[in-house]
Amino acid sequence: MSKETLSPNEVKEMLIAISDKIIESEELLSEADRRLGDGDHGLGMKRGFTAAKTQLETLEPTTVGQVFSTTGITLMSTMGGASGAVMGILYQNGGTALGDADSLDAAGLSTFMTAALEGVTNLGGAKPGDKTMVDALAGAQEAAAASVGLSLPEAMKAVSDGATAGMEATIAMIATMGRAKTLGEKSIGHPDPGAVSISIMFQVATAYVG
Amino acid sequence: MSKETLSPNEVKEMLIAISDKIIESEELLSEADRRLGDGDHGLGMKRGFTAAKTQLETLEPTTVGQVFSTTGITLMSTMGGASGAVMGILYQNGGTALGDADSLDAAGLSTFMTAALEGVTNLGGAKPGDKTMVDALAGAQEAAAASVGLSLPEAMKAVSDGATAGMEATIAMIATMGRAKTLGEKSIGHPDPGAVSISIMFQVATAYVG
Amino acid sequence: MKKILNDPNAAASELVDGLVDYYNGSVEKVGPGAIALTDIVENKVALLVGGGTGHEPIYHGLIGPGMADGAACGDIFAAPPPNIILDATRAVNKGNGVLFLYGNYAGDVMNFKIAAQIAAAEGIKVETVLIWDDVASAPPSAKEDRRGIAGLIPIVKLAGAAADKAQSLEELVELVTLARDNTRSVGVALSPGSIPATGKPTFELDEDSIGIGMGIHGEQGVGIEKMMSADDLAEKLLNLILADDLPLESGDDVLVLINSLGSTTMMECLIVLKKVKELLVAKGINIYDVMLGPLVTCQEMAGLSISLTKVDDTLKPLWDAPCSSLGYTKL
Amino acid sequence: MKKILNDPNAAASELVDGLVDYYNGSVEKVGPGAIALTDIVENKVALLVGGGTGHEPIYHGLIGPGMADGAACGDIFAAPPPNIILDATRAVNKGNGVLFLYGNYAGDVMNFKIAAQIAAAEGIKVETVLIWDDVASAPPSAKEDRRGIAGLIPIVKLAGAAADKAQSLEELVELVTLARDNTRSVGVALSPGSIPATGKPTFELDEDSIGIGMGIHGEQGVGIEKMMSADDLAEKLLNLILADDLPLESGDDVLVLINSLGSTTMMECLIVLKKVKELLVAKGINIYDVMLGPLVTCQEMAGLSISLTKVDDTLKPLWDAPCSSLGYTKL
Ligand SMILES: Nc1ncnc2c1ncn2[C@@H]1O[C@H](COP(=O)(O)OP(=O)(O)O)[C@@H](O)[C@H]1O
Ligand SMILES: Nc1ncnc2c1ncn2[C@@H]1O[C@H](COP(=O)(O)OP(=O)(O)O)[C@@H](O)[C@H]1O
Ligand SMILES: [Mg+2]
Ligand SMILES: [Mg+2]
Ligand SMILES: [Mg+2]
Ligand SMILES: [Mg+2]
Repeated sequence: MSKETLSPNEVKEMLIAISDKIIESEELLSEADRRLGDGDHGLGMKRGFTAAKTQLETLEPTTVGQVFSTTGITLMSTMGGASGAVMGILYQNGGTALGDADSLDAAGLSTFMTAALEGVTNLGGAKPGDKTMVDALAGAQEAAAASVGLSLPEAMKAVSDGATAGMEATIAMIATMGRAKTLGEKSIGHPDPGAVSISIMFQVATAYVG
Repeated sequence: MSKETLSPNEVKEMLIAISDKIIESEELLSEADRRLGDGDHGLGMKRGFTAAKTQLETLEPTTVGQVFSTTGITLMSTMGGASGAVMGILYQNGGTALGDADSLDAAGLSTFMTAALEGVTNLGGAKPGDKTMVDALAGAQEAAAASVGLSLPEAMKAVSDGATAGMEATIAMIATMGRAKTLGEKSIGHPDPGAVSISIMFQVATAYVG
Repeated sequence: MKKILNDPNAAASELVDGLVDYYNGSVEKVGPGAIALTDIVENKVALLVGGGTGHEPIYHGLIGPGMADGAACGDIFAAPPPNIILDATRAVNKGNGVLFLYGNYAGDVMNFKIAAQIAAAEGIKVETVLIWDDVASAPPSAKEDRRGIAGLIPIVKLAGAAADKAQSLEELVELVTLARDNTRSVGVALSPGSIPATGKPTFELDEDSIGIGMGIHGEQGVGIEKMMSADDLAEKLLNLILADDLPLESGDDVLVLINSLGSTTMMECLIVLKKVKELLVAKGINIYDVMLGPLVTCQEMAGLSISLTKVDDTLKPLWDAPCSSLGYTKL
Repeated sequence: MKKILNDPNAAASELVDGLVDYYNGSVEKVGPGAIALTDIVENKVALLVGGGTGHEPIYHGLIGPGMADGAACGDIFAAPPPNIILDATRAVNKGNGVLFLYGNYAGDVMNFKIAAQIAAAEGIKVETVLIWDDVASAPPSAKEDRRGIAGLIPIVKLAGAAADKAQSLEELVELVTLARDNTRSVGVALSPGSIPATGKPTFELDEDSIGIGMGIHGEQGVGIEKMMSADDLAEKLLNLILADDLPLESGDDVLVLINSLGSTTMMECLIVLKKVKELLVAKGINIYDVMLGPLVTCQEMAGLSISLTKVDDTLKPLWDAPCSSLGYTKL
């Protein structure tokens, strides 16, 4: 049953679904990081989203922003590593930008994405093309901005496609940020593990609102 | 052509032949030590007999004792490990006991063996039955004592058989000396590496005088 | 691969507890992954180090008199999160500010940056010096893209001595920057370590290949080559350092560090040191002191690195000062 | 197996040269495998250690102020021959005699015995204390059949301090015997090291088996068991020590050493230390100090050992004395 807007409790449900999928994807994400980094991306994500899920389960949210921010703070303080800081800022900044809204629609999704991308860019300095999760985030953000007039399911689908396209574009890129940067040309041919995570998240969200 | 007595130069030739055979047997001896000890017996023996051969090649001996003692001193100072001390004492003590004799016969062989065994026993405290090269030496010494009236080729053959029988007897023994002693019952089934070395030496000597 | 562990996912937290036990009273836990000296004097300019665990004895084994005042420990191979860094920062701050000294990795930079912002908001003065000694990871023109490897050992030792004498955080930054700018390293990988939680090797390498410039997490190196002799390898690595932009001339004094990545033996490090000394002596460069052994490790990874720190009249007295820690002690 | 070597048969001699380079002036070569401190004071009762190479940093890395005065180094895993021991003995003898302190292995005992006889004939007073700390290698009733393993680290440290204060060789023998008699160890092997000259592993062990009581050269242990958790292993090993004949009761003080045999990581050692401390604390036994790391190694062998030294009012001041060497330094 498709959802036009999400209540705080539905956002919570959606994030728990995302957590489950990320936890399940540990091996796939670590394997992706073994190709380009130090092989622990899935471990960090699993650690963070296991903690986030626990937090979320007892949360009785009154705003949608609160659900995202709680997730961000938990990821930030339990993950560590590059993705801990990035994921943490992403959800925290996105959540904060939603103010005290008590539901999420396509416009809110765009607000979230713009703030999330800005936070990540300010923190890590990565631009699209650097072969990081910023490529997936930028793809998502562009799609969100273009989908403000659509229904939430349509918008989420567009954002998910944008994230996945951004992720897929990283395959052909040379890494210039993070651990993969010393690989130079050898980094070509594999997707950035953080971008894979972003793409997975929006796929789950799309299915949820779907 | 069989030899009734050995001149100092023939003893030298015989010890060079022994050196060559020991150097060649490195792997076999190390492998035997891998079963019961730390796997380096062949390395030590090769190191010692390579040095001994070099020493012997330029030696112009006037007594047979001198050839044995030179060998002993060289083994002692280049090998290290348990077998370095034992082999060193064996050749030194045996050589010294021959005094200024200028030839080696069956009686001399018995004198050599008795002094060699005594030196080794005094140094390391091992008795026959402890699963060390003393078993091979004791077998050799008994045969030598019983062969004083025989020709040198006959005596050497008897000594070699005694050494080999002593070595073979170590297969069934439980080690109580050296590195193998902590193996306890697990040491059964393999010959003592040092005893294998002794057996090889007398086989070469038998072939030389034979 | 057999490893002596309980729950592999709890390895980082258990090892930090064991580390505090090893310090046996001189260091205490001030948060889940945060540890600090128990007796930091009031008004001391504090030195905080940190990074992922699994590389012991760094960073958290480098706390003690004349060394760091505290450390923030992340999970295995993962930068510590900001809250751990903050716990450690608050504990070591004695009113005169805190220097963050750590390796230049994206994860560490971002997490320490967030922590620094919060600390500043709390009124704690914080400055940062990044360690980027690995000449293989970027050209001299892009130092800020280089990662930190074993050179952090002499840098932290010099920084510890500097923190004892510095009157201000600014003075400490200046001295530590000098130590950092005078240090160059390069490493070689022979075989991978493993990630405790997955048991998987950190990278793959043929039986007869070595990776020149491979990072301490198994990040691939600048070049895969055929295995070579210790002497050839020592010369190849040393030349990569000497070709860099740090001028090293006859009459100069250097600290030499031969660091094992884990399972490479002290025997191998000593054989490499012998050749490095021959080559330096031939150039008239004087060895002021030597460090050697598994100081910056990546589990049971095999390989080593060479680091040189050029010491001048400012750095020599800092090096000569006694210090004590689990990872490095000097009488 | 890749190793950083030149001629494998020259490894021992090259590593001794590298070791002297590492000492950087404080130690000199006084013969092919013999090294000694350059500045031993006249009339000092001297402490000489020695054994095979390949176990670095022991024994030859334990020379320095408050530690040993010299060392005799054999080939890889082979006791030094008498001439090397004699060269070192002559160099360290300052008129008041020399204590030979080494591990109880047939090869070492015989070579040192021959050297002692010749030294005595030269008029040098020599005494011997054998290290036999491995409780797994023989029952308490047959201590002279036990071999020396990692317990030599606290024993050599205590002996070094004792040699500085001893007025006579007899007094030194007495103090070192006390340190030796108060020390117990037991180890576990996970996987073998290799012999540099042959490249062959020192023993074989299944992927899921461990050897309790395995020696530092790969001599097989008292029992092959299935791999177990760090906590279970720590408890099993500690119980083997506590069941021995050294009384350890509530209120006693002990030094704890968790020794890595080579490639076992500091992480694993720390996790074991955590459990050992818990168990000792539960018994009211106090940890006076901790040593941890690859101190007595067997190339890249995996495994570790636990050693306890009970320290009383005689041994504590010896432990507290500062010392400096490549393998162990205390401020
Ligand atoms: N500066 C950056 N900005 C945004 N994302 C980054 C940055 N650096 C690294 N990342 C992301 O972090 C991911 C790696 O995460 P992870 O493996 O958990 O951390 P680490 O590199 O510390 O081991 C990369 O795939 C990339 O997407
Ligand atoms: N006490 C002893 N008396 C006589 N021979 C001994 C004694 N201890 C050991 N050996 C001999 O030494 C041999 C081992 O030699 P080697 O491997 O070279 O020395 P290490 O044991 O020092 O590695 C054993 O096989 C045994 O024959
Ligand atoms: Mg990673
Ligand atoms: Mg042997
Ligand atoms: Mg990581
Ligand atoms: Mg040996």
